Amino acid sequence: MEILLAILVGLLYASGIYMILRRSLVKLIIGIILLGNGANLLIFLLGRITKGLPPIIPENSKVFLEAYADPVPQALILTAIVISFGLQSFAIILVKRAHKVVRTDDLDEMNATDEDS
Amino acid sequence: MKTIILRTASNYLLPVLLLFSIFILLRGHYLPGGGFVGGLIAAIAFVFHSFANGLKNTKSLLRFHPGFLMPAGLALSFFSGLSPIIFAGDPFMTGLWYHGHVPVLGSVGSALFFDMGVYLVVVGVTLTIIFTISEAP
Amino acid sequence: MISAILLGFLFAILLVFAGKFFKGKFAVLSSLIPLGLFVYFLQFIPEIMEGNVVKESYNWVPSFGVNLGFTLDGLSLLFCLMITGIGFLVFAYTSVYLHHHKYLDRFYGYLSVFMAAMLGLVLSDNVISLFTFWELTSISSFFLIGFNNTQEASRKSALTALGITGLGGMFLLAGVIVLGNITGTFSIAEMLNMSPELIKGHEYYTVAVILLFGAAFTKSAQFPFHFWLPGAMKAPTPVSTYLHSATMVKAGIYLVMRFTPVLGGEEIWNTTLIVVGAVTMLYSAFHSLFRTDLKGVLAYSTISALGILMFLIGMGTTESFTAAAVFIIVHALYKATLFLTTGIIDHQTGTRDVTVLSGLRKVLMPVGIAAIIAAISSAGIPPTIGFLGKELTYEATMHAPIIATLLVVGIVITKILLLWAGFVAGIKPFQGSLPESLKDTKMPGPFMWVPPILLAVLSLVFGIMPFIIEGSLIKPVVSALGGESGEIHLALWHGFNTVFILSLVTIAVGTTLYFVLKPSAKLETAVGKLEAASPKSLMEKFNVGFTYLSSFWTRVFQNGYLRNYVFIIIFFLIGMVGYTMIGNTKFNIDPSILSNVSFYELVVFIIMCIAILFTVFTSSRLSAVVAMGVVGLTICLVFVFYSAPDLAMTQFSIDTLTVILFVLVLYRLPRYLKIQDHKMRIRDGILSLMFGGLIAVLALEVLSEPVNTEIGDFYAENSYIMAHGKNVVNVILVDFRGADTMIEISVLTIAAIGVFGLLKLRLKRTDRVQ
Amino acid sequence: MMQQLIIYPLLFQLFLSIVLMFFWNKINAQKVISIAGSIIAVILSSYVFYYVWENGTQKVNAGNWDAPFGIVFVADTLAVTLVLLTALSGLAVSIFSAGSVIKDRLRFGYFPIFHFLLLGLTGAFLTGDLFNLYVWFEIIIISSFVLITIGGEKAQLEGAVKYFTLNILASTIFLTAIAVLYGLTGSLNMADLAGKVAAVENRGLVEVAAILFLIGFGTKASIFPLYFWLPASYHTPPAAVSAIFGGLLTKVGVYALIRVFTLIFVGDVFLGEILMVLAILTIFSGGVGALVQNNVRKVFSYLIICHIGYMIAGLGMFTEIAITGVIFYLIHDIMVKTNLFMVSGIIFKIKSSNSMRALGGFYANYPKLSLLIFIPLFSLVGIPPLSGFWPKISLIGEGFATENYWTVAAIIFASFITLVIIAKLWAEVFWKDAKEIPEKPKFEYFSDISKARKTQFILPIVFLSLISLYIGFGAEHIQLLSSRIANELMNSQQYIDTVLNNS
Repeated sequence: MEILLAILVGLLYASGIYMILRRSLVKLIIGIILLGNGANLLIFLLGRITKGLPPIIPENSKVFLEAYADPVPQALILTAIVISFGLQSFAIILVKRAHKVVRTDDLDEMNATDEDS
Repeated sequence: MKTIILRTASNYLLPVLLLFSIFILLRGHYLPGGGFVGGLIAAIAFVFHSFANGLKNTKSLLRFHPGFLMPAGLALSFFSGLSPIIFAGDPFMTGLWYHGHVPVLGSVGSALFFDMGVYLVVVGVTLTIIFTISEAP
Repeated sequence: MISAILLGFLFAILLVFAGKFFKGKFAVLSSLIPLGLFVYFLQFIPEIMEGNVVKESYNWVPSFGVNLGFTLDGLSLLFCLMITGIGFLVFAYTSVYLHHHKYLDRFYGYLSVFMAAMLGLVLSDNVISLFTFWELTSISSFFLIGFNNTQEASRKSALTALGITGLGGMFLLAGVIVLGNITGTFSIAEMLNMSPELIKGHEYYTVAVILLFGAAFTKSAQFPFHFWLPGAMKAPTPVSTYLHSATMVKAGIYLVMRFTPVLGGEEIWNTTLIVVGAVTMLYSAFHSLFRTDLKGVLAYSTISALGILMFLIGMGTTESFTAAAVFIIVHALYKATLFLTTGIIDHQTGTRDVTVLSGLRKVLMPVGIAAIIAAISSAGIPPTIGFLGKELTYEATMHAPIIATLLVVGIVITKILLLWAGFVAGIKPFQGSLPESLKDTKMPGPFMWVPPILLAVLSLVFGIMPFIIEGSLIKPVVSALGGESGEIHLALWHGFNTVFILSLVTIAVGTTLYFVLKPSAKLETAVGKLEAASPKSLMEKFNVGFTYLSSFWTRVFQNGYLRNYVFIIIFFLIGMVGYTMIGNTKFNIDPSILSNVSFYELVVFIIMCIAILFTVFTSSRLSAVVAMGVVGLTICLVFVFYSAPDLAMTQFSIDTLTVILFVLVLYRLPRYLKIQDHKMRIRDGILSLMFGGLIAVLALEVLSEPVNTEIGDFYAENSYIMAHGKNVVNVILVDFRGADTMIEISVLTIAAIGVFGLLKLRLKRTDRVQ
Repeated sequence: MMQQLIIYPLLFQLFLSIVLMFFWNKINAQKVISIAGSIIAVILSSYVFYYVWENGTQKVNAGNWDAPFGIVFVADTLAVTLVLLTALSGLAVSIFSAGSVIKDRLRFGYFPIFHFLLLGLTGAFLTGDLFNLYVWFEIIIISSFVLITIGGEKAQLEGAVKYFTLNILASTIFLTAIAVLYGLTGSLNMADLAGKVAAVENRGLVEVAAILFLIGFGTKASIFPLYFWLPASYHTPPAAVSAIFGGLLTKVGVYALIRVFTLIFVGDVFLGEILMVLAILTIFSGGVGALVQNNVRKVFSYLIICHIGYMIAGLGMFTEIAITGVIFYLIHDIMVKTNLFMVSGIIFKIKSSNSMRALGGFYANYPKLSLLIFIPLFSLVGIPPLSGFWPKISLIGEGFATENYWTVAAIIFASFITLVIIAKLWAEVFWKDAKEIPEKPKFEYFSDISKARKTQFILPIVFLSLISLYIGFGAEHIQLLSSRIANELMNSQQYIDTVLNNS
């Protein structure tokens, strides 16, 4: 399964970048979201995956009795997911405003700030 | 979307989901759940309510701007993180625990208040974003 | 000494606040400062004559080995006296020249900063503090040249001058640092005490010499860096007098002299100086022939004189050092005089065009006397000190270490041309008949005409009585340069010898030339045609070319297309990571560490792949968003399979919210752009796949490394016992790594505020302009 | 109690932000709280600085969990110096914001976000945990997104889209790097990682991780070829925002580079060479970019890039003296760049333009202000003895000593081109005759505002100029500080011991 997950991660990264490289504002956001998912999954994968053993101490016990999945990557991903949520919602609104103010969906037309004034 | 059935359903759904979200929040220390998920569920509950009943109704139900929940939640989390410095001279974020067992919750400590802060912030943030978008032209 | 240096700076600061006082009729009082300093430095003469040096040192930045160390020896003293003496006259002169000028106070401010910096420069023992003062002279010169800053030509000249001298400053900085690296000290005195072989045999010796030359040649306007100096004549005449003939341009000469005992004597040192000096003196002496602006003539003859000085120092003999020392004084006296008289002419008549000016002796007699004496000194006619200077120069050149004959020819030609230049500037305007237009010319106030007379008189006095300067100034300078001061004997009459014959030839040919060749506008335009190949225009072309390159480079990278930026960054990443991985890692994925694939997993995998591809390739926004939601949900399933219930819950709710958000916004967004550019798509596709592939391979590589779960285990063990929780992930979030969460909710808050502002804020007023 | 002192600046900023949010609609109260709070922050940070200077590196285990298990905050001399500089810039910009940012913007949470940004910076400097650093970076970028878009003008939004995308990309790469490093070592604590990374056998993977960090942080530090977001966006928001960005945002990237390359990936020759090449190209790109710009703020933006090159070059050389130079330059640059963007703001306020072609006549009309502005401008050039000069001695000297002649050439080129650019700017803006610019009806000119607000414009510039002068003339102190920091960085064992020692 690791190989499949690695391929998925690669696919997410690739599709994310591919979408960012398109000129459309909406695709840009989708690309960023895909990329973020890829990064989360990568942490998950590299933290080593364990099937069916959630890191929750069983009832009536103070310590783990059997093996458990490494909780650290999970905590990191949780933080990362929530942060990306904040960033993504901001991004969506930013795109909406930018579209409205600049009146274009084409990123190639948003280059006034790089021109000398 | 605004059918009567949905509206009625959401009227019941809201308190149920809210209760559920609080349940998720409180049990987070023992089972999957916690402030984040709890907050998100509560927010989704309000969002559904607003879809069904209109934004205005949901807002009047809330009575205050959801944005207010953000500083409130932050303050709660911040002070529960700060409490060990103030009360025990321990470092920031050190857990302070009430010794003894409280029914339903298990142990009570500063971490719980911290998680409540998280819950409030998440609700505040999500609702602020969604409400603002819904209102925007 | 430090207070002497600081005085100028303090005065400048005072002027910022009390400028009004010194703008009005009390302006001349400012000249008391240089006068006081002049007297102060005069009193050191007896001590220096005895061969002593005066030292002073203050700590400044000891960790860099930088202190404010000052040494007054013969060389410094000569320069100090010039700086303060001519400074005094220039300050006084200015009070009339810029009488009631709106910004006279600023002018005095810059001048005194300059004077202070120049004093600091020649007194510094520490090369870093020397560099400091060196840069300050460049900056104050920038402000002085650009004093008439509303004129574009002034600004341009100021920029050119700063550009060239600033470049030199960089060389000097690098040079002194290299010297510091070689010698392990920044103190010149300590460098002198080291064994010369250690420095001259060092591998960086040549580098240091080249860098120092770069500094000296730019500052002292040597070919091919000379062109900033004629441009600097845009400055008011007192500035030209003070900075651009008497003092600042000699800083380069000073530098070379100062380092002669440390670095001199090697072939590269001597030959370079001789060659550059010789080229400069001839080139610019010729150029002075083709000017009609008096200041232009003077500027080019100044450059020529600076060339002579370089050339003399380069020969490296006691004779040449003596000649150089004398010539510094000669030049300072006559050139300052000529500049001052030119300034008077300009000020009183409103023109400096030598083809227009004539007969001014009738209206400006005292000025004429000064100018004529200066011209005679410049021509090297006895009994002025100029004659002495020329004789010594010829004498030294005849004994030059290399190609002596050729050099003699060169120096004689230069002197002939300089004679012409001196006459044109000093005699021509006063000769002949006074044109009608200049009839009304009046004498300026005494503060203006007395200074040139004083200087001219000194030219005579020193010429007739050279013993005044022999022991007090010349000998100490020569010994500071490492020459044998005992051999020196200055006298006007050296006997009838080759040198004397050369002198006669010079004077005869020069005077003839003066009567034959009149400066004219025709000549000026004639030489203008050659201008295209001059260093100045070459530099300008380079400048244009560089600016072109700059905008090209900037446009290529900063081209405004976000996708290009992303492309470059990812391309760079792939290149760097790919290079490292190909070079270093080996493929050794151990299949036994991998878990099996169950049917469900395979299904999830396939769904996810399809969803991703659908997201990418669909042409409908809505289906893209929905497909993206599906991607999120399948990730959620992965989390469920692999023991992460909390993650699954969070991912699920966030995914839902994101889709809701998207849908809320989406119908206000436009349809997808239909941009079909196949080449671009293929290019981007290849790049993306390479990137994805790289990450996938990297992931597998990492997975085949041994695993360390120390931290997770600690959390698991202590989760309940210490932190009273059983859901370890949650305990990590609220306790073990609670700080992360604290910040994370802040991030959310900020994002919400941002969204709120973006959607609600409409500016009524603006502090930007669209 | 005493030992926890070091995170007080951090907690205090968070406290300030929360308090400011409660005063959402009361702008005047926000101004007062922000300025007063910034003053307190300066005092706190100074005290922390003093404490660490006297007692050496300090740490706090957040949650009282021993390192490497919990998140640890470490205050070594570098961290507290940067915290202090952040507080100083923060104070200046806070005052400047009160005067210069218009009410409409202030009403939408400018001040809380501003303090969140300062919080992020302070946290990033203090944290000893890699993932925690990521989170601090996120708070920095999200607050900078909000600040850069606040007001939502066209140029702002256009710039923000690029700024946003490239910064998110950098964060993702940073996260990827963390994933790789965690996968290799199972640790996130930087001190702990130092040892664990050294023990990893597959050096190739370590190198890859290092390069990922280089690209992630390099984008934030705006080095070549990752800097594009900076010139595209820094001139678009209000000057106060640019000031805090220009002073600190890229520097936090530099800080992160310094930290990981002196602590975790130590002494890698290949990386050193890459850094050196990138530094040269960064210097060149920034220099030539600044040369051809006409907008004052864009000139400063490109100069930021150019001067980042110095620091990267010094880091590439990786000797104690070179690092000393880097730190000295860092200190100088934070103060000067913050100041210069405020200067651009005051120029804009006076003339409603930042175009050099349109500007002019400042020296004639505002002589004293011009002389004041002269200080940061020429400090930037590094005219000795102003502050930018000193670190060059270390950098050029080490360049020769380590035989990196191209780097030396690049540093000299940068100094020269900065001189030319600033002189040109001076000639255009200050010397040239004032031009008539049509009055903008919706614009509030400097001449129209009250004296108190004028003070709010000028006071911070004076304040930072004085600090710059101090850095220049009191170079000995800064040099002592920098060399102590460099020494600590080069002998990271002491840092590691402090963090991992849980007595």
